[in-house]
Amino acid sequence: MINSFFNPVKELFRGLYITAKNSLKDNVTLLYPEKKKNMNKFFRGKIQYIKENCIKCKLCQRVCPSKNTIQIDKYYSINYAQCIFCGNCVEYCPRQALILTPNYELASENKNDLIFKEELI
Amino acid sequence: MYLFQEILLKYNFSDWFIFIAGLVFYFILITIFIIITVLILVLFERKYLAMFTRRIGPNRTGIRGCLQTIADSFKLLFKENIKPANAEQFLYFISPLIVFIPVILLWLIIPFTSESANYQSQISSFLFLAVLSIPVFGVLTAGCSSMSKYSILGGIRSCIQIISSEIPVSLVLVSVVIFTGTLDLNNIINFQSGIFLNWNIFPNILGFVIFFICSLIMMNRTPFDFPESESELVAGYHCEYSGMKFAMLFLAEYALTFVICTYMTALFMGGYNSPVGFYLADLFNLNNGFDYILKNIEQLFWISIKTFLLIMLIMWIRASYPRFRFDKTLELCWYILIPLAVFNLCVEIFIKYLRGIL
Amino acid sequence: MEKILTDRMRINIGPQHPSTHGVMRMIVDLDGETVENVETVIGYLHRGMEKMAETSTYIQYLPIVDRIDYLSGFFCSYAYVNGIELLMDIEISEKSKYIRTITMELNRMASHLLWLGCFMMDLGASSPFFYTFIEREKILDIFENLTGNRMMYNYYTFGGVKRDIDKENLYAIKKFSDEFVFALKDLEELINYNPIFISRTKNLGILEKECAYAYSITGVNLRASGIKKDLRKDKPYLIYENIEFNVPISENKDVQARYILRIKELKESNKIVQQCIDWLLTNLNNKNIITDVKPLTLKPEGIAISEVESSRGLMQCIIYADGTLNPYRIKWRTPSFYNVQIINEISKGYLLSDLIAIFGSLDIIMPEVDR
Amino acid sequence: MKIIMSSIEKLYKWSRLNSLWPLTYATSCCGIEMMSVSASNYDIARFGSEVFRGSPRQADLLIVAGTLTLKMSPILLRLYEQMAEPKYVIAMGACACSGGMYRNSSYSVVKGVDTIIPVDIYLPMCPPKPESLIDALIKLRKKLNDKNPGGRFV
Amino acid sequence: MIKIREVDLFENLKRKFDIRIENCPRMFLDKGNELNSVQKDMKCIVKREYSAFDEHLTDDTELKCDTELNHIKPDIYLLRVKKEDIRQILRYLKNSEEYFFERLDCMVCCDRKKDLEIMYLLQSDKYNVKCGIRVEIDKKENQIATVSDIFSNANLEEREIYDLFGIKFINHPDLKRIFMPEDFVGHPLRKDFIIQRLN
Repeated sequence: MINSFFNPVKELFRGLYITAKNSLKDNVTLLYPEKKKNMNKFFRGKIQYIKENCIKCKLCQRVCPSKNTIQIDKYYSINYAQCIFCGNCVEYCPRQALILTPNYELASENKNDLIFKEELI
Repeated sequence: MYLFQEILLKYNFSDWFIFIAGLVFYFILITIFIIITVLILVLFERKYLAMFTRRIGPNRTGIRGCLQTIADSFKLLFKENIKPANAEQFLYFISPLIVFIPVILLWLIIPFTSESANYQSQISSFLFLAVLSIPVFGVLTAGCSSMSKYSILGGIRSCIQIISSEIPVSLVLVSVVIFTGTLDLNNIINFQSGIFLNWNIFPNILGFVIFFICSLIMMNRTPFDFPESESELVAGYHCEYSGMKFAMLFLAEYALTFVICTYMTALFMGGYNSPVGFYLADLFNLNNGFDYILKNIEQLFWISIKTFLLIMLIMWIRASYPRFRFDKTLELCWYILIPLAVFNLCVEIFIKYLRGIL
Repeated sequence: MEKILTDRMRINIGPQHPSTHGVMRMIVDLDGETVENVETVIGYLHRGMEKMAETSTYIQYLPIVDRIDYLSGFFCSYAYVNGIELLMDIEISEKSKYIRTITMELNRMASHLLWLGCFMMDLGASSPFFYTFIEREKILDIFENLTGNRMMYNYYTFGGVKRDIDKENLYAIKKFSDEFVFALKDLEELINYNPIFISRTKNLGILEKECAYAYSITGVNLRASGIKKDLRKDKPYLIYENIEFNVPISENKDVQARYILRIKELKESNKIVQQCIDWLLTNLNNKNIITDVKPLTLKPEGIAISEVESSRGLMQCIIYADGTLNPYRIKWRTPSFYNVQIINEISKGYLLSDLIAIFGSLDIIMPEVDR
Repeated sequence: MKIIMSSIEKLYKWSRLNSLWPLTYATSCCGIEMMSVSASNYDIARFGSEVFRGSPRQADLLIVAGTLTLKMSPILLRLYEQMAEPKYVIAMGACACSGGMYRNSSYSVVKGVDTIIPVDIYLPMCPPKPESLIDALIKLRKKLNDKNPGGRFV
Repeated sequence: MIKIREVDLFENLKRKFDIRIENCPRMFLDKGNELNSVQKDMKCIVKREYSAFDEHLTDDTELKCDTELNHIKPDIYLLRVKKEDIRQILRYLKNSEEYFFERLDCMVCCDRKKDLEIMYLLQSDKYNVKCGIRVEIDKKENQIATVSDIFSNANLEEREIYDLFGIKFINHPDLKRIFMPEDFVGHPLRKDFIIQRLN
């Protein structure tokens, strides 16, 4: 009966010991604004459109899960507010006209600078 | 307070005016002192908990985040205070005051230094307990008047909890009073002067443990923080409050923590006696009244160091334990703590008798 | 003393509540503090995944599949991709099988870790939440270097895997799984025998065997009631035959049993990951990770039922394909949809704070329930 | 008199910036990213917004994390109205910005949160990385610093 | 390993109710790989063409011929059952100790243009066998008896099918919408439901 009383008390102190042991380890926070993690080349950040090697085959528009983020008529426009950055278009584009950039700071105050538009002659 | 009244005597005001001016001055002094300690306490808690979980606490404001709680309180000051439609306006408005004013009164009773200007009274330790039970009504009215189911449950829970934890506390107080012989806090502290071996905690270790657990219940700290437990009742009794009223409730809770810790140090760990028996100020023994202030400052230093040690222990517990179940706490109070307190009472009487013989 | 007649209080733990993981409304009839009846209202996160399948082609639906159960994205994409492979009779290479198993087991560990953090936050302890998230961030960093995104992977395709695991990733996984053993030991010491935790979770929310069968509960909640049923052992898919691991079960069917089982499953997954790493490290050089299937013009037909043992239970993806580019109908059998129904059964007569503990122990997340 | 008013205004802006208390509102995948922001690897406590208030009365930053469906929109509206006056909204994730991939093919998803409540900062990417959420918070603080404080001291 | 019984699992079930076996798993039939009669008549897989790239199924895409999808992977039993005696069959399959299908995995409803079709996926742990029971319901009077008292997990399942397909279940405890708000008109997962531009 005795250790049925002292056992829980021992466990309580063990809990305190664990939190103390963890407090001695160094902290793991990434100081974001000053130090940034470097992304490898597979990271799916902002999608960049290169006009030169685009042959306007509209395959990227057909492969994109959210149906009309990429519109190709007089303009080539990508609507970043709607894009889910899944990388399908970059993968299936035959001419590598779209590349992935490791830029993820895309927050903005108004919606229309989230839409990328480029003149297609 | 008495110091201020002597200065007033020189300008020969009428005596009832001196009495009231003294009280008002001391009241303002104490509220400023409370607000400063509470701001430091809130910031200390966030940094201290951050240290436990291997992250950095607030460090954007001030040099290393020291002005963080000042920013919080000013923001709460400027916020719009909302009056919920179906809440009873008068009770809704008055209850933060009912919670906050007694906490300030509690500070008047605690003797911070031997010649401190607190309210000297023969039964100050008992008076402390009496005033401590007034915030219960504030919490209850705050909960029930804001008409949301969560705050009603929170209000009822916290008032049951505080009432059921006051009985073991008073029993332990009786055991301490029997041991020291007086009800007055100053005399209790003088009884414990000398090296730290004759503090009250060593003959009365069981009493200290019971008092510590009950104070955790009274302060709504972590193993027993039922009223504002995030996961169950969304925000407990201060669910409907915003802006200044919420700030008052928030400050009252932290001030209560600090006051109960000072009360514990006064009862068990020799309030302002230095652990090594003599004061640094005696060495200088300058006799032009300056050593009198130096002695007070050192005593103030000792009592705040001991309270901070206790608060660090409480916050350490907050970082590492889940929450009790509500009926288990009541069970703990009624079935375990009260018999233990009575047993502790008998042990104290026996030790007192033994000490009497030797 | 006969029971005091108190009137019922109807409180609803609304959609926006810290402890309902996601958005679910529980209308609870309280008699004082004990729970009389719990009625769950779901549907606040219904995004119409099944209707989207009918209007999008097989490739378009591939990234959407991760969002069905965002804590274990690999399981959903495996269920979908395996269904198509069954229909088209595609055989996948040995290496991609190993890559799929290792990513799925790591994903199971990440989802169990998140569950542990949130469960302890429900019970009131705040520091385990941070410790589990430190471990979880390590797994998410590995996934980010491997697939490009922390939670939405889009990494499996029909017939294999999109990218090969290179050397740094493998060493990162090896380093993680070695350190994980000690970190888990710390967590267990902090929580397992804590008397407050034991008093909060002992014989609470008892789930009987008949009730588990009646509501077709699967996964850890079933194994906590003593029924040894795990798809990885009954119908071994991928490479679970030649990997030795055991499936923990326990008899005392309460909240604590579910907690202990999930901790043991974390250890098992860690063992599986270590065995996979040894095999992958030995043959780094064989590169055939994808069989050449022309995904753009995929035209399967027939009905496919592909099953996978996800971290929450048995997940089935039933595909009606009619030989065109769009699937005719896709039905997702998600385990949480069935775990939600038993809350009313097992939480009668307990207190309000116990209801939160029981709901936390069932490991339910809302996108799986509402699809 | 001018100096006092401008110093009060500066103090008001500074205090509002540094203690944005977010509301625990997390529906789907972005909610998990919001939780990992408040965890210890990407610490939001550094910006003073570590206190996640449960009830909308005391919160002043509403991070709409996750998809907003038809059934949930009246509840979000009520939450927004219950919040005290100087309140700000971050639309986190593609589903909150513009309905995301459910915009054209789902019958029960509201096409963007700005059809219901005014939004201060739009944050695309699905789900946005914890760093991009902290970047959104920094941009919100910059925005509050420049424009007039609003609320009572207009 | 439990002994797998002889070829036709549903011998006496066929005597009680008139059912049509649509798919018999080959692993039972490969006795000297001659296909028995049941296997032969199932081989009718019918093609279906319509243009895949239009975004939404506009209602004027009339179908050349309806789908007779019963080529199922992995091989499980598929039975075609009449709508009236669905309850007796399920109760018989669950309680008779010979079959012991005591777990209803899920109920899959599919809108096949000419009629609605529900597939009950049953699983028996004792004999480690899976079977699917398919029922047709024509669109005019879309009613079927509920099975929520036999398998209690069918309760929410049937409410979901009512919500998304509009099939009414007779004497179901509380038939209400679960996914869509109460005042939502129409049943989304039907083929003739067009996603309006609601914004």
